[in-house]
Amino acid sequence: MKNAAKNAAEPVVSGQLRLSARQICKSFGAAQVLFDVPIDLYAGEVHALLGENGAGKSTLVKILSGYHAPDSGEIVLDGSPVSFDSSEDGEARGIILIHQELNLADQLTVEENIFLGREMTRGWFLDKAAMRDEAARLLAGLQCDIDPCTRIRDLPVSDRQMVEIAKALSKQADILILDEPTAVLTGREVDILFDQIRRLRERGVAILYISHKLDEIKAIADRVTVLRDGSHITTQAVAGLEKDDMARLMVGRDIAQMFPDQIADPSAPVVLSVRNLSVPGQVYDAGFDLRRGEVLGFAGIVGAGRTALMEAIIGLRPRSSGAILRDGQPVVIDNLRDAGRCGIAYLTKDRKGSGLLLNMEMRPNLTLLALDRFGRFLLNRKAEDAALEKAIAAFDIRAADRTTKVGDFSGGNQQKLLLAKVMECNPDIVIIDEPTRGIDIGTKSQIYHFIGDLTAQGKSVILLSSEMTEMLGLSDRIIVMAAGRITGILDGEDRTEHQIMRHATGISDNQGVSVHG
Amino acid sequence: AAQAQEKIKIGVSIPAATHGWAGGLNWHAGEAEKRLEAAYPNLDIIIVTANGATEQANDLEDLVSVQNIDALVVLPFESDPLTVPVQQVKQAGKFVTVVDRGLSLPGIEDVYVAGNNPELGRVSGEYIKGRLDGKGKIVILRGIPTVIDEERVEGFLAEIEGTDIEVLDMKHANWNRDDGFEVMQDFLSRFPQIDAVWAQDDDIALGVIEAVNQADRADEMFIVGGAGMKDIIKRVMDGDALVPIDVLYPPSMIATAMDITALKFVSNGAVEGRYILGATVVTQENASNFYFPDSPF
Amino acid sequence: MGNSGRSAGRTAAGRFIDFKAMGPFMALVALFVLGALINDAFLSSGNLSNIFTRSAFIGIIAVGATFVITAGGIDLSVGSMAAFISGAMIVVMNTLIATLGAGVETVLLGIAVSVVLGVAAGAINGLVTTRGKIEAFIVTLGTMGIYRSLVTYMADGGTLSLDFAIRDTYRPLYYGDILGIPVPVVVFFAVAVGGYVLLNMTPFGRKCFAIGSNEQVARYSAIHVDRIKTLTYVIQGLCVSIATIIYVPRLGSASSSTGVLWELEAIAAVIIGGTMLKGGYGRIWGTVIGAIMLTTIGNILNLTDVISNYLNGAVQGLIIIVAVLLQRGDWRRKKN
Amino acid sequence: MGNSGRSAGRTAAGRFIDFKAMGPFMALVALFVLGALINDAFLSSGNLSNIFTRSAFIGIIAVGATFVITAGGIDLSVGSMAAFISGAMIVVMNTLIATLGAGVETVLLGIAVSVVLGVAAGAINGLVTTRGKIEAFIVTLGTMGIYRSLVTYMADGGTLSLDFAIRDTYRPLYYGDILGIPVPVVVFFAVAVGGYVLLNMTPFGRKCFAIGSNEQVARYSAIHVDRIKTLTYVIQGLCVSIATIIYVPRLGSASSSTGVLWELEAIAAVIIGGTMLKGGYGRIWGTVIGAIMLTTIGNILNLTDVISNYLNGAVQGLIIIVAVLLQRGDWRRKKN
Ligand SMILES: Nc1ncnc2c1ncn2[C@@H]1O[C@H](COP(=O)(O)OP(=O)(O)OP(=O)(O)O)[C@@H](O)[C@H]1O
Ligand SMILES: Nc1ncnc2c1ncn2[C@@H]1O[C@H](COP(=O)(O)OP(=O)(O)OP(=O)(O)O)[C@@H](O)[C@H]1O
Ligand SMILES: [Mg+2]
Ligand SMILES: [Mg+2]
Repeated sequence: MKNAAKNAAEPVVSGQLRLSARQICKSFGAAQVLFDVPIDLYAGEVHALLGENGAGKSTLVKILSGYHAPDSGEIVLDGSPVSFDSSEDGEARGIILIHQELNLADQLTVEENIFLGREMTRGWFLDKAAMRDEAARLLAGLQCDIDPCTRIRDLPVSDRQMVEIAKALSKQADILILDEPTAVLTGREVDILFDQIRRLRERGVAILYISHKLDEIKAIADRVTVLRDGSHITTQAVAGLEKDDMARLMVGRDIAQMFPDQIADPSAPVVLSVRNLSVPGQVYDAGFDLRRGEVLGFAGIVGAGRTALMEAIIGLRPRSSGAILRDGQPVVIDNLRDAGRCGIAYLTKDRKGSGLLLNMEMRPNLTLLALDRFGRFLLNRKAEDAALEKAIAAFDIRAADRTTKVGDFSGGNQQKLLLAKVMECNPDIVIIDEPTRGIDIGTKSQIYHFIGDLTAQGKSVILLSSEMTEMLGLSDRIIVMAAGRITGILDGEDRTEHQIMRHATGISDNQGVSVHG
Repeated sequence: AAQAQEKIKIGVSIPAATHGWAGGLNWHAGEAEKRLEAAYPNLDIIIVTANGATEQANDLEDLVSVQNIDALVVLPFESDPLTVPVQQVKQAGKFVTVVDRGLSLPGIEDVYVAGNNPELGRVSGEYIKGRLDGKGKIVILRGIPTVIDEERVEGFLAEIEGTDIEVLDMKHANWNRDDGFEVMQDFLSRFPQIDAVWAQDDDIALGVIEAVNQADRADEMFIVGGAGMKDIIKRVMDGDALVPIDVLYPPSMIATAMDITALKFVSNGAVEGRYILGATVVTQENASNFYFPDSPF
Repeated sequence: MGNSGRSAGRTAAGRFIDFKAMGPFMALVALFVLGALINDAFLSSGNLSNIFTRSAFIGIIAVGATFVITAGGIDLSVGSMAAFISGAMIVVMNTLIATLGAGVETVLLGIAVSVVLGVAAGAINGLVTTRGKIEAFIVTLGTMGIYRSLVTYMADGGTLSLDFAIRDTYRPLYYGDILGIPVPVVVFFAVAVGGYVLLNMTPFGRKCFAIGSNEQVARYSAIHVDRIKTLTYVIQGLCVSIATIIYVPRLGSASSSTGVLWELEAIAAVIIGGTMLKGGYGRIWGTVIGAIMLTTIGNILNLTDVISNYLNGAVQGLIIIVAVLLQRGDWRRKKN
Repeated sequence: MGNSGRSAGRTAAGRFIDFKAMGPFMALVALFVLGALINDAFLSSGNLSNIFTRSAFIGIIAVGATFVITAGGIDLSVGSMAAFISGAMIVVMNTLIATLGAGVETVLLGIAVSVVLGVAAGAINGLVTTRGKIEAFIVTLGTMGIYRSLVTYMADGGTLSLDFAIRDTYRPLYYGDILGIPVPVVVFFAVAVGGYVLLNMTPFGRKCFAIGSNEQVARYSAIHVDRIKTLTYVIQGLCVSIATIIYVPRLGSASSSTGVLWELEAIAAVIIGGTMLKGGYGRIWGTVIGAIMLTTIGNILNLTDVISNYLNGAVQGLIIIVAVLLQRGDWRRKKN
């Protein structure tokens, strides 16, 4: 530890000091978010920024790139103090930030978004062909197979994130800041991103990288800065740190056990059966059983149709065929209310687009799904407040102020609120799509144990996740999907990363056959 | 189709029924259409209505180009903007009858059937001057700010000039009952003494009556409207002290114009010329001559 | 934590005084001061009673519009709808006098017809918008033309007049008072309170906010978006019907010029009151104040003759902009 | 992947034919068929020329409105602005005749005044909206009253009339033709092409889309949101000015009733054309077709007198709703 602390001032690589911040303070209203935070960025280093949800990471990088002005403190770029009036100033000086929350205009196309505000022109006119080609080239560099003319709203979240990355890369950054870029990416895409990051590092770009995935930090970062409750805790070389050390620095205590260790009873009664369910173009002939008290994982690569299947089950997407049985009885679920009546709740993976009302405060968000429970005719404010109180405690939601708009919450706290919202209707069966997206490691473990508690109470959970450890650590059984079909059900010893990948990709050869057949 | 060609087509272009008087106009036009078409089987009358000068110019074009009319009866929404469009109809060789609002260039129309707006103002002023013995306090509720309104008000003011009649204030009530009611309410709050109200139009007058009744000041003043709406005529006929007279500005003038135009094609008498309708004062004595309970106006 | 203590304090205060609502309120006070300066008669009880009574029509309609707009819609048909419902009420009551006489029953039946028509007209607007997936602007622009034509047709281009026999029975609904307060004001207040409760204290209101703020999130929160949206138009229709019920006894007539431009006034009242045109945030009290402000501006212009009549519209426009500017300025100061 | 192949194919075709624009176009074709069935004369070249010439006013204004609405704004003042600019042009030209004579110079100066006023009026709308942070609805409702009052004031409540001496010089701008095509149609086409190029082929247009779609994203993408938004209002003002320039020679006058409700027609044309009222998606060709559709409906109503004139508004409303319904139905089929 002492050794590592000594490294703090020194870069691991021998680049120049590019950007350095001193004593940064920032408050929103009366709540102070950052207290005298320093940070140094050297050319050619990947510098990780770690901290719990709400620690102030996003706020800090927004200050560094000119989106926010610090209340006090100083930013020095290449030896001279700077103060940016806006993000444009920052970008003009080569500081590019990829925001934690996607910043794309939904109704515009990929190409339009990538070049937004700095369109290529020929004379007075847009050079659409050149932009399209350049966009295609950038996306190809990320091995991302999307048409530049697709509208953003038609893309899955992971592709949207790749578009954000392509957009940032096209800006020729000297200093690139990535705020949780991998939260919505899958393993393959993370590898591609890391290749790009390494290439940039070799070119001497300074990279500041925020993530809650400690593996990634081990894999890519040279140094790490840890924030806790808005204060700088330490800056160290990554080489000397284990994952457990980082976790401890972040949360200030040891994390005992990541996953709950329960095993579901394989002979428990089936509570939900799905038979021959199809969604045109997205899911073909899917069927499975969910048992009482079990966590049933759904794995697959992006676009495998897991979300489509789940949304079809709960009536959010039209299905062309399929039957649903609840406790053995056929039920009709045409919308979410029907699903709610059957005790099924769904947590969306798109928290910004379909999860939370960003312009409202916590209370209405929390109770929206279970609104009927708070009064048929008049809403019971007291009950709502009590529920909020409970949810804040149970899910450890940290917001400066209850009147803060949810859109101003830190990403992780939004996710926790979303989870609390779904649990508010007290379902017997919970379908959770990417539950820990953007959640810090301490809270993650809380959520895992929370899922464990649910199953211990005899509730059942369907888990959709692209995080392999999570999938393996929580699921009793794992169903693998590829190209809209169920390609494998893994049980007991078969639940391995290798098996999952084999079913998720190996079958893709059959995809052509099935499409033609 | 060949038979249709032999029919004489008369196009009638009038403002849409967006206020009381225009409503009466539409009703009389419709009645005249039925009557004339029944009387003369070779007449085909086509009525089109417009919500503004531009729309009316469009209508005139359509009457010529798609309906291929032989004659036009037009009550211009406004005089100036429709002068050139009507002139074009004339230049296309059609017989043109202009009603109520004269065009800005002389010599376009073959027949002019005119109401007389300055005269309406003058007659009203004359009556009020007489009733008040040349002195007193009055308020005026004006129409929509247009030439018609200007002409009426000018006629009125010219008539009372030199007397001791004080016009406390004039406000636009837009030939609308609700506006008449509200403007009058405010006049009543403002002025402790009002001897007479010139409402200029019967729609406005109806609103004024209610406001005056509400304020319980009916015995303090009288109201002079205009046009000849049946509700007001009825009150005059019944001897309502609040509404002693009405000044006629009959929307039926459109029927007169249509009759004259039809005559051009069905008789061999000459019909060209100017037909000026007076601004008749309706009193309790003669009111029954002007009361048409079946008219919507 | 001191933090949470402070925020609890703020929300506790917020329960008694809605700080955001202060903006429009201050603007209204400014207008009243202006009025008082211009003419002594402004503050006379008669004039104040006139102002509040008049604002009842637009105000009641605007309460309905607050629901529609909060849920992200718009209704341009309210003025025509008011004219149509007035006309239908008058025809029905005139007809009923022959069989039922000129008593309370006839008036009550007329009122019932009004309510049924209002709800039906609102439901049509709502259903065509949601089922047909057409922009509300287009649908209600269409029905605006339709309702207005219908009343013109019923009136044969002229005016439909309520039979004088029944006017005395019906009259108190506009001209009467309850404990000295004019009936329309009482009704307006009741509608506003009802609207406030419905919008702010019931699940339905919460759902309106949610839909206006993000339809997708609402859908993912088990809200029947189409049903709720349709209901907002039905509420709008009901409010128009209530406004009509107190409007008809005032002048006892309806024509094609009844209610012209009321839609603009109602929407303006809503927006002046601080509701967002894009939806997701609505304030009934703001709307009430907005409606009173609009009426007051008209009243002040009638109480003075320093300004050329031709410029009334300009003064009105200026005052609206300045009033909204003032109230926005006020907000910003509060934030810092 | 089969998936991306499919989408690539779709957009490749989309490059040649804008499928989405087909909806309004089909509705227009349906209207033309209806017109032809009702009256043979409908398809006469004279009538068609009338239709296109007339749609030029609203069409040109609506092209401007497409920019404003695409960028998430709204402008209710265009009708009044047109009246005001017409009035000012007439006053200026009448005055200039005394010094410059009734020649082309006077007309050109009048046109210059029109352009300056249009740009200025647009800039005022834009700046008050963006700087004052007031809802565009309120600002333009205010300026609507202001411009209309100003023209009433200039005309002293009556009509401003263009001196007959200059009418003949100015006349060809409305009544003339270029290669057999009426001048207004040529101007309309030029404005539409210009609008199309600006909206779809320049960085400015793209920024309008971005702002309408998500203002925050636009701001984060170094777009000067306020400046672009203001510019959309300036473009709107310029379009109003162009429309006025060809309007004045037609009727040669301006009064307080000039351009009443043009704002509704312009917005309706834009929305019928498929632009979204909430912003973020605009289509100039759709707007052009929307404007022609509205004019055609009016023309069709003049082709027959089987329907009571009182019901014109109802038929108009119904046709608008059905036309939009048809075009939406078309979309949905395409999707599946
Ligand atoms: N615009 C804002 N207004 C008010 N509070 C804000 C605003 N932006 C951030 N905050 C608050 O600042 C604190 C720090 O937020 P920040 O987004 O920096 O956290 P973070 O470290 O990025 O967390 P996460 O890992 O969850 O993304 C949070 O409590 C958040 O609610
Ligand atoms: N709103 C939409 N419109 C059109 N296509 C969609 C939409 N949502 C998803 N799709 C497509 O449907 C298919 C299945 O998507 P889905 O989101 O269900 O995949 P997934 O396996 O759940 O992905 P992930 O691993 O990201 O959760 C994909 O091809 C996707 O592009
Ligand atoms: Mg963050
Ligand atoms: Mg999914």
